[in-house]
Amino acid sequence: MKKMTYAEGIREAMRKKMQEDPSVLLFGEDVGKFGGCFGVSAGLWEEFGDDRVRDTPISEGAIVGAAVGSAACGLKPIAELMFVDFLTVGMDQLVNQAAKMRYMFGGKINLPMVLRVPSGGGVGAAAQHSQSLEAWVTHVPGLKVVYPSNAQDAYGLLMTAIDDQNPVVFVENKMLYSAKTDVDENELKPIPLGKARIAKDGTDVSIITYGRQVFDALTAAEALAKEGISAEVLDLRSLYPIDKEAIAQSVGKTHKVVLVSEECKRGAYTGDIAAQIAEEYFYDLDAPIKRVGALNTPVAFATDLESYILPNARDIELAVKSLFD
Amino acid sequence: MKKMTYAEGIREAMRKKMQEDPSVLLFGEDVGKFGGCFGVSAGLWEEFGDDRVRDTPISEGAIVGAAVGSAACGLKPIAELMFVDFLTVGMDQLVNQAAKMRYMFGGKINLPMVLRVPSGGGVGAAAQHSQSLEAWVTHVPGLKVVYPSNAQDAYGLLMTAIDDQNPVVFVENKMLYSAKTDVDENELKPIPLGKARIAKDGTDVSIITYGRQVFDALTAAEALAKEGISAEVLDLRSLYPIDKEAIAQSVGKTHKVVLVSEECKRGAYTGDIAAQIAEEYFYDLDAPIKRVGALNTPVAFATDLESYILPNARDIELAVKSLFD
Amino acid sequence: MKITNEQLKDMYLTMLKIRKFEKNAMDKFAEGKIPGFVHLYIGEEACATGACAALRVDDYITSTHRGHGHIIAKGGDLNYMMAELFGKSDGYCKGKGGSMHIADADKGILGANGIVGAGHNIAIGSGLAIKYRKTDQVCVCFFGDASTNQSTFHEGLNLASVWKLPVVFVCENNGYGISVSQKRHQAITDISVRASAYNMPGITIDGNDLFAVHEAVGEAVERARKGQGPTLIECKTYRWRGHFEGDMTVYRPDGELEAWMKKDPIPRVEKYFIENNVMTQDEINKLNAEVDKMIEEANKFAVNSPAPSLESALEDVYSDIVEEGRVR
Amino acid sequence: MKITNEQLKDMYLTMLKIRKFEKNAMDKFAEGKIPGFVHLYIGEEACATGACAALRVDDYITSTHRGHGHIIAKGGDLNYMMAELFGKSDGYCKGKGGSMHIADADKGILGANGIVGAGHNIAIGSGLAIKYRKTDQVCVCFFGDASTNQSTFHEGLNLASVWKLPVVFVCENNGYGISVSQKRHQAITDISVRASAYNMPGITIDGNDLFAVHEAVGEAVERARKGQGPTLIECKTYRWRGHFEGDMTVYRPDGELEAWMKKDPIPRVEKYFIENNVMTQDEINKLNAEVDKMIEEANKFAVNSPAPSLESALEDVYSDIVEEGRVR
Ligand SMILES: Cc1ncc(C[n+]2csc(CCOP(=O)(O)OP(=O)(O)O)c2C)c(N)n1
Ligand SMILES: Cc1ncc(C[n+]2csc(CCOP(=O)(O)OP(=O)(O)O)c2C)c(N)n1
Ligand SMILES: [Mg+2]
Ligand SMILES: [Mg+2]
Repeated sequence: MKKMTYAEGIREAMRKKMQEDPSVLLFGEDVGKFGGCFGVSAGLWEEFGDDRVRDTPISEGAIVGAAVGSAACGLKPIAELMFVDFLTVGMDQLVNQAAKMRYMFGGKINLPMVLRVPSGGGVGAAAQHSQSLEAWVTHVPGLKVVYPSNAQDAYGLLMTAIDDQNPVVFVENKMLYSAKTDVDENELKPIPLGKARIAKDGTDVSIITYGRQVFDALTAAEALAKEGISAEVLDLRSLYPIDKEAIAQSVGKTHKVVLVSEECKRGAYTGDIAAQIAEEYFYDLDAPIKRVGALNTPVAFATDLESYILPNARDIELAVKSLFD
Repeated sequence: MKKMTYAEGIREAMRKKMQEDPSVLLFGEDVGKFGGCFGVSAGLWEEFGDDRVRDTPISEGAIVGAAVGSAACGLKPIAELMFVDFLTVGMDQLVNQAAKMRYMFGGKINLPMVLRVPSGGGVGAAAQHSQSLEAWVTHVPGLKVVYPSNAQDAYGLLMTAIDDQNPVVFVENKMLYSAKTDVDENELKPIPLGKARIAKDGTDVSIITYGRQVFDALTAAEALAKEGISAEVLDLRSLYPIDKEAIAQSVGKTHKVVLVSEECKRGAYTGDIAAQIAEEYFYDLDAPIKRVGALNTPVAFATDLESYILPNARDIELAVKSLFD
Repeated sequence: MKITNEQLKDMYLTMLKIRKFEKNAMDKFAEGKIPGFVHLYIGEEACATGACAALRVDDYITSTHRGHGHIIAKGGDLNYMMAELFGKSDGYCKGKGGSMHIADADKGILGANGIVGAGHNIAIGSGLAIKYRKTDQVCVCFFGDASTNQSTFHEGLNLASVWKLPVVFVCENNGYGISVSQKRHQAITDISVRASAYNMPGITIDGNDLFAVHEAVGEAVERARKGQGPTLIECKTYRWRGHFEGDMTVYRPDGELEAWMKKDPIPRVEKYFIENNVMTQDEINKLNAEVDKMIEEANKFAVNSPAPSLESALEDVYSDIVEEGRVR
Repeated sequence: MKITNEQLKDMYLTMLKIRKFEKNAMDKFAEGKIPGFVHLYIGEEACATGACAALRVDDYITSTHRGHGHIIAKGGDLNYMMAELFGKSDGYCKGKGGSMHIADADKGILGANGIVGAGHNIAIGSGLAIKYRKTDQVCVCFFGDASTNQSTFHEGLNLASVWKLPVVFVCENNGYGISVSQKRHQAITDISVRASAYNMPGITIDGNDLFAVHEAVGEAVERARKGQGPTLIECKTYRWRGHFEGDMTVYRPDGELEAWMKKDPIPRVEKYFIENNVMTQDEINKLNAEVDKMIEEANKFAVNSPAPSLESALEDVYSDIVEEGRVR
């Protein structure tokens, strides 16, 4: 089977859509000749030129605003923020404009825009360049939120997101960019939003997660298997719409849940999922709903502190085991 | 007993602190002679003058930034955003600066600033002026978040917030501004952050809430009492730090929980509280954890639509009853 | 810019529609029939009218919280507008938007906006789309004086300029952001000086002079259509009413309003009509009566339109998802 | 501005400290001893040095992602700085901040900052505090050319101007925001023209000329101390290294770096010293050796400092709350 990096998955989806559809363009800081801060758009400027792959000034409000305005006028923009942390600067355009326009206008406008936001820690970039902020955007009605964990999904979900008539926040994990994963070339095609993927079948506990933590969950699942615990790993892929059915099925089967994300735990989106399970599938549960996340601190700079703060496979393993004590 | 409006509670706390402490000042859009968009600061400009009650340009980034910078240099600023919805414009200053500075700087700075943010719907102001965004800020390590429901608490909590050495987001509910509630004048004094208040004792179910929904919860509790259900109403007052002990005690007593807030339900802070309960006090529960919030839509303009979208006492009542079926 | 008499009459008609629409909104608000915030445009009619008269149907505009005038001038339907103010199902936004969120994509109206300064960045997106498609459309971005201190003004004008986007920035300087006078919100007098920060042309004109607005915007539109980039035009004007209905305007110096009322843009055009034999007083009166009727119609339309169904609250969040309701 | 020879020597010393600190950081980054992003200031030393030499200990500065130079010039301790780059417990931030977040409140250093443009708004807060307390301190806000398109530049300069705050805005125009050259990020050449948008004085100077920087900033500081408000000073300069260590600078035209290296601010001062008999070449060499030793010391200090304890990650989020850890 072919291997592809996560970054390639994203890049190839952009390339494919730009080849197919002249209304698709990409803009953001240093996405042109520089290829993007993480090299994700490398080569696209060479292929599509200045008009379709545009370097912007450092004006996140204008970047997101330009996506909103150009989508409202019929383009299908892909806007990149260099780090999700800079969402704070373009937040109004995303939350008060993009997310609400269709509703405020009585359904009479389409906003087919994608906002790509590299997220997460692990690169020693400290508090202002390491956040996971998906909880903010999933809380905003009108936004769709996608968070792929591997190249195949990154490709397929981005294909779909670009064509979606609603604003989609496409969260990318910067530690995954260089992660190579298997890709089924026959299946390199759009993946519908709102469909989770069972990354590993299991019967004793459901580890529900997404993004980088899918790999940690799989590592934990392997360790747990050795101790006779069969963990199912559910990769949500799309945070909103969320695959409630897949969650219900898994919980109905295992009766135990561990939710994992890289967000700081307080106020994480995993809390919302846990709350939904505690509200709707309470009687399926036979143990507390565990959550694993980052500590409730900013992400520190020093390597040891950073990895202490962020969640890892061992944390997941311990959380699962605590349910079997 | 004396009655006081919520707005008066806030105003009098500001007045008191400004009288006592020359390092306290207030700034924001139209907070001066105009008295603030909701009249909260009426009379303060007359008493304290231009230097201490300052109208700003419409630059939310600068408003929050000026609070950060002046707090870092020894003042105790109170900054007002006209609507919490405009937090989107000053989000970087709050999240990447105020919240993280102490941590990034290794603990070597104090940021005694308060950001006052009028929140919530109910005034026909539509999607961009009716949001409840406390979930965003509770998710940010480094911020404290307070949300009073009545004049006494508004006064006492704001007194404490102004002296706190950390940035405090002080959420105010605009429908409550004119609500008159009893005030014990001997108790008009600072209230520590992180202490919930039992608004009504009960034994059968814990309604955990804050802000305007405290009143809805009390209304619901009354209706429920008639049907023989004794509901306890817990007013959190402070969202972070949160009074885990009070929650644990109430849940340990009633074994049933309904969480209520005005936020749209998906991603609401109530989800985080529900998740905590499902993780830490699972074995105390004998029923699903119910949550009542706004619908997952922007807030619509038309009065009927708006009140359909926002939660009310009847919703709480029905949610409680569903636990006793 | 040559203006024909027909064009002039059209513009006059537009100003009347705005003035009378606003008066009606004022009354209906006072009667409690319009919920929420209403920001009236009375006194500023020449700005929107002169500017939009320089535009084609396929051109775009972005508007503000004080948007009725812009929307009417760009061809917005009075009935749908009034129904929206009333929160009715036949309103432009099916009652979901209200006064601050009226839009009409078919007419290039990219929306009124409740966020001060939001239009600047949306307009550059619109300009980008135009430039990308290589049409000769333009986008006019309307905004107030106080919004020029908002972050988006700076980002938007910078990007428009460096990308040479076909956007015309029309600042309606009415001297105040709510209660804060211009000299308390910025240290400049003519906002057009800010154009130099982006190396774009900037000009200050009398915003109550329909001819001046039309000419300045017309020229800027021509430049934009030719690919010569954006322009900043400052129109000095004044709002007669409070910031929103209910504002007691304690911040206004005595006599200021009265002085500006003397510069009412509408009689100025009427005077021109009569002096230049474009219209007689009788014709003017007749036109006024016609507009009164239109407004009466719009009012009726609004009153008779049914309230939106509750379930409609769950629609239009997404193109393809209807949200779940709740049991009440 | 009169400068004594002693002052000049001090400034020269500062430039040497910066240059050699950065070279060491460069090497240690290459050796994998420094994690994260490192943005070096080599080539721009005259800006921070000339500016900070016009300041008192009780004055404030705000800095950027490229902050080492500013911090050293404002009196930052080399040992604590280097230890912070290495992520050690004796670092300025106990290893929690790293290169982009060094601060020293006692010396008025309100922090390097990872958010482009964040300093502008923090600086106005600092200026507000000064004005409010009626002292004659000032705050110097350092920032890059590309940051002048960020929202905060506009909001900050507007507010500083309308409130007449004692803030000096020092733009280090090194011609690029990462890979994007100035002419592709804004349509102006001299950023100082933007001062007129706020009715504040603006000036463009050679940022590699220590004397020019010191004089311009000194004058602006004097104005600020007297309550005459803010100034915008643009220093044209160049960064020799890539945007961050690891950047291959594919975006640079051939010869550009070489041309700028000829304008190295350090030999310019050395030449002046020798020509004016301020220092001999021997003295210069000796001073260089001394600074080499300081850096060696700092390096040792950093290497020998213990790594922060894991529990320390839980402290300093709040003044009064220690967060809960987790069982591993
Ligand atoms: C981001 C933001 N901040 C503040 C407000 C509140 N607000 C609404 S209109 C207004 C004044 C706008 O003044 P100006 O731009 O001059 O327009 P005018 O009302 O005078 O037409 C303010 C402060 C808002 N809606 N959005
Ligand atoms: C809000 C924000 N946007 C983008 C970035 C990424 N970034 C870091 S430095 C930089 C370039 C800054 O250029 P300039 O202001 O000229 O400073 P220089 O690096 O040239 O010193 C960018 C885009 C950031 N850190 N913050
Ligand atoms: Mg105005
Ligand atoms: Mg630069």
